Amino acid sequence: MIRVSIDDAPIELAVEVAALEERGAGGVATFTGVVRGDDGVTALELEHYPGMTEQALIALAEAATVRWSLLGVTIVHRVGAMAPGDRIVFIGTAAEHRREALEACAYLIDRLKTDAPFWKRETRGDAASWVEARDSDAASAERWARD
Amino acid sequence: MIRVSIDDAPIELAVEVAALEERGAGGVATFTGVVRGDDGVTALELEHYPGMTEQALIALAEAATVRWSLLGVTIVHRVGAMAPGDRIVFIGTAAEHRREALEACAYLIDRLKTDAPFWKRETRGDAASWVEARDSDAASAERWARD
Amino acid sequence: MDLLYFAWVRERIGTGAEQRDPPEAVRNVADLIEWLATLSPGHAEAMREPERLRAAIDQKFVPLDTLLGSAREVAIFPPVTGG
Amino acid sequence: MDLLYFAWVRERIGTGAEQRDPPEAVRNVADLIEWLATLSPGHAEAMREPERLRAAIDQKFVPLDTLLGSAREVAIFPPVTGG
Repeated sequence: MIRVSIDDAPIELAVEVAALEERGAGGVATFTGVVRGDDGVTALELEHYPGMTEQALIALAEAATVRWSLLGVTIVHRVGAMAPGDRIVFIGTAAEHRREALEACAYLIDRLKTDAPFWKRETRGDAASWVEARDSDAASAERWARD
Repeated sequence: MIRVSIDDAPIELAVEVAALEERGAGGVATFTGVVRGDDGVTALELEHYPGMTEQALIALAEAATVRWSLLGVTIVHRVGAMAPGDRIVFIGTAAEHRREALEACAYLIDRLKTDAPFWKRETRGDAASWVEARDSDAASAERWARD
Repeated sequence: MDLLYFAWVRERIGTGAEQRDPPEAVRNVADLIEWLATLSPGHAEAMREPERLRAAIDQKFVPLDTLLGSAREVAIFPPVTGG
Repeated sequence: MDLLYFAWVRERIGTGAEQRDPPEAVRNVADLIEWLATLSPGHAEAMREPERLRAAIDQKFVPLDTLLGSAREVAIFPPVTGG
């Protein structure tokens, strides 16, 4: 019921959702991150830490299944070269009850932002720069900390 | 940027998501409700209030765009005869920031459950019965009430 | 006045739509439900438990104590169960 | 010890992986960063601002004051920016 994939091929959203729907759940929640081109970004390169990345995503998915009653969890992250409009990340959760699917989906994308070893480099025309981590991401992840 | 559809044809999830992704957003959140067959349900019939239903869904979508900064909102509800595994409802939101997309998506499905004139009739073998509204749905919708 | 019925309300009455002219004494939706219950055994069965009924006036949900005023279309139905 | 570098740390050092044997005095990750800075101008540039660096020991994120112990693989990188 946990599926984790790190791949340089485009993310096949319809295939991922169909697999979650087949878990027999009443509800499927998804979040898809898309490369934006509105601030002049012409290309995006995603670096990751092979070996550690997959472990980190599996640990995240397992943490979600401990916390919520889920029938399926899918985390797909693209790596390598991407263009505006491409999907970077897909999170999908299937559950009997919508609240569980929705909360787990929000949890997974918040935690993925701080707990998985990926680094983005944006290219604008001739200039490339590494994306800076945002304090707001740490705050969003912290929101899910257990008391 | 608001799309509302009430139709007896199957919900085309990939088409709906692609349209939201084209809004140029950084993130797309979705919730899909699926007919469950695990408690013996063999068929589901969805009745609605033509005319009022579309108004109610547009009003919901507009309320979400007032409350969150959204680039796209899609609400598709199927009506008529369905079978286990079929999609009943699709909610999709596109936003620059993931938090807005995720919260608006959760809001829309919670409010749709109490604020839109749909009625479900389940068939189990030879017996049909109207689904009873759940107190938990009213509580979930209330969660979003403004102070 | 156009009356619309949905789900088991419609089934018990035997029709989804009818035109009726309630008497002057029928001021709000609760009065209307009480009056409709007198029209036929089917109506009586449908209106038997007003606490299980909800209503819309001119396609907006309203509480049962809402005055009918110049309502053109009143719908009576069980609590909604979509999504 | 296998050392891995990512993102601009990798770029400044000029390689993504190397083997090094730090001296005894290097007890924790912060010590390691300080020592690595002495190895080359590229290392110095990469390690210049330790507060902008993060680390993993044997593929688990750790704070910079974590003791190296019997670490086989240590990775040094900027804060992550996936998703």
